[in-house]
Amino acid sequence: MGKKNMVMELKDFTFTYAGASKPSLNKINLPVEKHKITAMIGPSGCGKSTLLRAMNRIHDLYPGNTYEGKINLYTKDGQVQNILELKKENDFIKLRQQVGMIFQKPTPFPMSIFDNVAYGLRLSGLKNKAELEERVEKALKGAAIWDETKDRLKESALGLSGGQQQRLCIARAVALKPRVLLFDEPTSALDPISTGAIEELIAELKTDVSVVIVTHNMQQASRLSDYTAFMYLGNLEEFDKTDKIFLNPKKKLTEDYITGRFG
Amino acid sequence: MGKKNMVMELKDFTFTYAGASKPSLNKINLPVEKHKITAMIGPSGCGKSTLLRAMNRIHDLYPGNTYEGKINLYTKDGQVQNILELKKENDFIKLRQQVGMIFQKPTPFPMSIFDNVAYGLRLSGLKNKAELEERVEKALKGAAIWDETKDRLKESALGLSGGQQQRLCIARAVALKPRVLLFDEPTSALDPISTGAIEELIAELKTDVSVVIVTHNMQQASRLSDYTAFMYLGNLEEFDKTDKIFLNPKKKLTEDYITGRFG
Amino acid sequence: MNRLVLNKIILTLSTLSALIGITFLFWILATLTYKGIMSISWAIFVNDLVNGGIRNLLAGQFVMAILASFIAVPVGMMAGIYLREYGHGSKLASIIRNLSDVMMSAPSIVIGVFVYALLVDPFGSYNGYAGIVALAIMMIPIIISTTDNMLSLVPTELREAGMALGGSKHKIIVQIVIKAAKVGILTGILLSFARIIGETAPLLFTSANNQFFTMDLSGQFPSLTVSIYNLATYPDEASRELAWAAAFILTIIVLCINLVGRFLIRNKK
Amino acid sequence: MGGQFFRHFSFFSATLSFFLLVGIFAILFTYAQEALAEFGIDFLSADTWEADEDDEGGVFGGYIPIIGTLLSTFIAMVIAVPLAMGIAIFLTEVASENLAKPVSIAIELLAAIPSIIYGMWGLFYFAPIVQSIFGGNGVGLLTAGIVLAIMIIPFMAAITRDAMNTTPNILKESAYAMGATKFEVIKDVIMPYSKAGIIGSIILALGRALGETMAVAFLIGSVMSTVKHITDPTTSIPVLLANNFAEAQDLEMSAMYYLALILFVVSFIIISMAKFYFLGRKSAVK
Amino acid sequence: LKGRGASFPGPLYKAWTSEYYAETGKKINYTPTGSGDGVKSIKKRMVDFAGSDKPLKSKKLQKTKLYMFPSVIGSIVLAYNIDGIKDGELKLSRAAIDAIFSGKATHWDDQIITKDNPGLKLPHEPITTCVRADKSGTTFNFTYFLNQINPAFKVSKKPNWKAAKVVAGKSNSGVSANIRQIKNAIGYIEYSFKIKLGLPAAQIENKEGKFINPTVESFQDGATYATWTADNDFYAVIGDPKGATSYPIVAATFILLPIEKVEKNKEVTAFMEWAFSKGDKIASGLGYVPLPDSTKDEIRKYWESKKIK
Ligand SMILES: Nc1ncnc2c1ncn2[C@@H]1O[C@H](COP(=O)(O)OP(=O)(O)OP(=O)(O)O)[C@@H](O)[C@H]1O
Ligand SMILES: Nc1ncnc2c1ncn2[C@@H]1O[C@H](COP(=O)(O)OP(=O)(O)OP(=O)(O)O)[C@@H](O)[C@H]1O
Ligand SMILES: [Mg+2]
Ligand SMILES: [Mg+2]
Repeated sequence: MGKKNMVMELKDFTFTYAGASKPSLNKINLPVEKHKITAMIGPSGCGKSTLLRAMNRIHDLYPGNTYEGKINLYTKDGQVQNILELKKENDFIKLRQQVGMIFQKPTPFPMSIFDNVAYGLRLSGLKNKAELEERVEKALKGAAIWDETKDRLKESALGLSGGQQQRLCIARAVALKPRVLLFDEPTSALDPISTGAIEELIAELKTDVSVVIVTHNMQQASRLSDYTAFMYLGNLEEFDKTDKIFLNPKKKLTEDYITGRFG
Repeated sequence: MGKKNMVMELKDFTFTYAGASKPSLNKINLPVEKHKITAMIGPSGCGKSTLLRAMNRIHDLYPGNTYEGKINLYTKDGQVQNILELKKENDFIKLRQQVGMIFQKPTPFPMSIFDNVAYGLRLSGLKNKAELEERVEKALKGAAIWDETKDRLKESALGLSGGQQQRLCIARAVALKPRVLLFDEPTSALDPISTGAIEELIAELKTDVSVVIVTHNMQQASRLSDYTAFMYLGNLEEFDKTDKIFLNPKKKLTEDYITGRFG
Repeated sequence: MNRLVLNKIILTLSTLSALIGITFLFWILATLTYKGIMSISWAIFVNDLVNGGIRNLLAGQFVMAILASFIAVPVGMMAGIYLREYGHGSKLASIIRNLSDVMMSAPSIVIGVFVYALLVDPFGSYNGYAGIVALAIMMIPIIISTTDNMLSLVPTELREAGMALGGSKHKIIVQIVIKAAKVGILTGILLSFARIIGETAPLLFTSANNQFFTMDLSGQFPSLTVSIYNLATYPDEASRELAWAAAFILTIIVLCINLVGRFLIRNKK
Repeated sequence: MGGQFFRHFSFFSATLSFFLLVGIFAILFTYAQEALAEFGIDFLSADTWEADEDDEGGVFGGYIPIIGTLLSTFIAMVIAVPLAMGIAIFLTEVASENLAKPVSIAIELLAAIPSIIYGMWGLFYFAPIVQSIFGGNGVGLLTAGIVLAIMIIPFMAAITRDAMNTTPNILKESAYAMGATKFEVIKDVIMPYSKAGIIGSIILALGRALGETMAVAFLIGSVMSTVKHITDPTTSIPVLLANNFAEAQDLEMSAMYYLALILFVVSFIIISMAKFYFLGRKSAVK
Repeated sequence: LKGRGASFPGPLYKAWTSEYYAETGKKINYTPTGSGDGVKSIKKRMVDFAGSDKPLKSKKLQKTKLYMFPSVIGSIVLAYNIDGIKDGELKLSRAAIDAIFSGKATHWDDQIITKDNPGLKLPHEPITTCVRADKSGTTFNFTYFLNQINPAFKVSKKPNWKAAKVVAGKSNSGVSANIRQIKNAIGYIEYSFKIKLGLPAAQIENKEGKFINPTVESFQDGATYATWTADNDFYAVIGDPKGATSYPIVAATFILLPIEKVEKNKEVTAFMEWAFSKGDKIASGLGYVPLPDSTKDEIRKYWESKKIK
């Protein structure tokens, strides 16, 4: 794993929620490789979401959390930026345009399908109508939802099914051409068919972006990902190629978890 | 499965929620064998909880549901009673004393630990203090929580940990000497250690009662149960010995689910 | 079985209390409707109080309530936004939230006294502005509280999703959060409007009353509720009938607004 | 930049309710100074309220309206609490959803009716009934108390119901699953679980009853005399203010502000108590 | 124009203002809230004019910079609600009135009342006295009369009543409403309210010991004993007039104007001029007694001398 291939890297990252007595994440070291899918597994409450949300600093919506260590973002021109050092709202906005996020429950905005996708683009300053339309179409196609929505772009996004909504949210994130996409259990609220569609989509996305995905579903992790990180009680217990983790884990804990001994 | 060994049996049981347009359960046929553990698995929303809640008619707290078919309860003296024919409050109370239930989240009542267990006994008419104490102690021992609580019986049950609370709830149910115990995902809100303790407990319980357990955890089902029922979209897709279901399922759907293809 | 009997008795008693509640509602509504319909005529809508009608009173009451909303809605909404979006979780926000809740239950007559001292006494005349301010003071805490509650129903994920797309805080609030909560907030506004349009105590010595039609807020301003209070204690039948008619109309207005609010909220769910 | 302005405006609006509260207290206190200096704490126990002939001075004591306020509220609470509990129980546990919904709406509509309507209805239709049963003049403490009760019952019932509804279904179900009857579930599970909320709602309704003006103004009789019998007419702080505030002058005016201050402080304490100790942070909009 | 104050002339002012509005299109808004409120409002200059049943002494007028003149005369009657006793049938002696309002007589069949009413069947029911909840000139005039009978009564706009059962109502209309509503009640109200509502009222013993029915004639007889001049701003309480045919509780009601508002005052006097010349009929119709012409002229002179006409 040479630095060249990396897009993000966590170094001794420790995170404590406002008012919490002890950190929810302890000295996490985790590389995120370019154009690869990194899965994070672990029992409920182990800190997967916390970690993911640190990576685009969504935590900063709520004041008082403390960060230690580093989270490096490697920019295209090879520069390194520690995103924990960002302070200004403007910088956060730029970071989040590079590192997108998709949540467990689909979160369509209360506006039309078109506007949902165009929203982020407009925020980033794009005003030209023709270009907007083109980018929206491309994003919807990229998220494999163009066919279902092309005739109803002006309708409210709330009328879509759960699976469609989730793909819309992915399209929305993809439209901004981010470099990293973070998924927090993107399929756990969906039916089997939608789940299949989304998994396929994520697999395709990796040609353009790097993906980090949190999942409870071991099979999903093993099917989808290139690397897997196993977390337990705020620690990163094991990180390796997915095959390794699933077929030949180093630690007993990892094995117990994977075989369903707990969790 | 001769009738002799059965404690309950569902026959062409169909259930429709009040106001729902179609049944949530379709013609379910399921035997519950004496002193065995029957597990119910299936994706979210398939009707596992609905089925379980029909078996002690907890559904009747909310009016307007419709039942079809039969749910037979075989009494000790070999009589058969279709519990769907019950009407009077008194009969419901008797049924629920025979068919106990434990829920996903622990539900200690807002009273002392002792009173929690004594509550059901008092309701059933037991007044004698010495006997009450004896029965409570026995139930707590049976639920493997006596050692942790014997010195604090007068304290509020809300002060116990989640796992302890869940065992308290089991003790509470066991104290009534029910013939069947229904568990609806009893460990999904618990940590690995508590989960282990509860699983052990359930395995022990089967010497006295018959158990039906709903679980999302396939490993749990395979570890614990004697029989497994796989449900999908309101139908009982497959029912058999647990080994059969997990090693050699008849249906593709069952196999897909067990191997984590969906759900 | 003893416990079953006790159970039956208690449940019957509770049903009985619900029955009593409903009985009173129907009793009050029935008297109101009966007396109201008996007394209502087209003439009272085209005449002012001076000629035995309520045209000016209705207009006055609405003008005051609407103008009070113009003050209270933006202020209340912005305060609610502060509590939920900016100050959420902070000590200050929780203090303000509690104070505003206390304000919501402050005796309305005391608010009348306060506004009298503030806006009537120094200017030497009862005036419509004072009435508006008194009503606005009653309304603000209600709007704060509904805005706060409705915003709290907007899933955090929606805010986070907006953020994750690179939106700035106030844009997310205006373009997404408020939009998602708009039905609820609108309902809150409607219900608080219904509440203040029926208020009497804060108007008694702020706007007082006027028997003529006027839109001049610097003087005494016509009020339907204050007039009901006066008319109902008049001994002559004509005045009392007018009071019943006015009360009937007021109740219809209030109940209609309430029902519309409920309908809106239901449709949303 | 728009963001900064937006933020500041919202902050300013939020602090407004704080300033209003402080402002009310400060103004009432300032205007009550004269009476405070003249009568001090004895104001609370003195039962004369008499202006000099030229209206410039006089002897004023708040005993009668204070006692009137307390007694009418007390009567209202004695009647309202059991009935409101009954209604709340009916709505949460007894009625089927199809019945509970319309009844709920009816109860909430009852709470929405302006208080002046209660007063008017009470005066013309209810007072004669009270008179024929309990004697007296129709108007008086008892009538005011009963109509006040009718007025706060829906309010109290609605919040109590909300409090009871916070009891997790699963908790109720597990009690039923042990063979408990409805009443036992209510008594042993719902009531203990939502105790704080229920007490809070009672106190909140108490605060409402204390400050209610119009429903009482029609019915209490508005005379400055101590009650010897429950049907006697008397007066309460809000009613005295409503009828006599506008025409009072100088010292009498100041005494009125004194009364308003007392009412404000008492209801402030009561409502805060309900909020902080019992209702937590949840607001009780109804 | 805005006015507030005495409720005693309320019905009349209401009729006058609507008629005046119909004829001239000029709006005058008078709110009958009570004399106390009127005096206070005008002192604070919250209104353009005030009505008061209680005259202010010249010294006080100067201090508060006000003009004052009477507008009409009215009288106070004791109206009652006793089953089977019709209008004018009940005779109340001065001692009986004293006894009722001081609480010495608590039941209608008290000897002090029955002795003047041998023909009536007075019930053994408690007397409810209906009084004013607000400060009022009507009360002032009535307590002035009571004070004449029994000096123990304090003259006040809002006394502490000592009677056994007291019910208060807001303004004359509130008291009338209470009398109507409450069985075995008695209360003091302005004559016009009695007329308008057809309430039964008592004959009252006058200074000369005669029982007098409240009628326009007996009021006018009483009013002739008023002594008012422009010099003392018409300060006069008619009170308990002499004369065998005089009704004993007669009172004038007054208008107060702020000295400095000359233009507004002119509008008020224009209205009053209209009332003096065209409003007598309305007044008598409502049961008021118009001012004698001599008094009206006196008032017009007063306006001219103050340059507010
Ligand atoms: N806002 C918060 N404030 C304080 N502690 C928090 C907060 N959110 C989460 N935690 C704590 O941080 C720890 C990690 O939580 P996190 O949500 O990251 O777990 P997770 O692995 O995503 O679990 P799940 O699989 O249930 O989503 C937990 O112990 C949780 O209680
Ligand atoms: N009260 C209700 N009224 C109407 N429909 C209901 C109700 N409760 C559940 N359902 C529906 O019945 C079906 C079965 O639900 P049930 O809760 O039994 O599923 P489950 O298998 O227990 O799922 P889970 O694993 O998520 O607990 C679902 O489609 C659900 O939407
Ligand atoms: Mg998570
Ligand atoms: Mg379930």
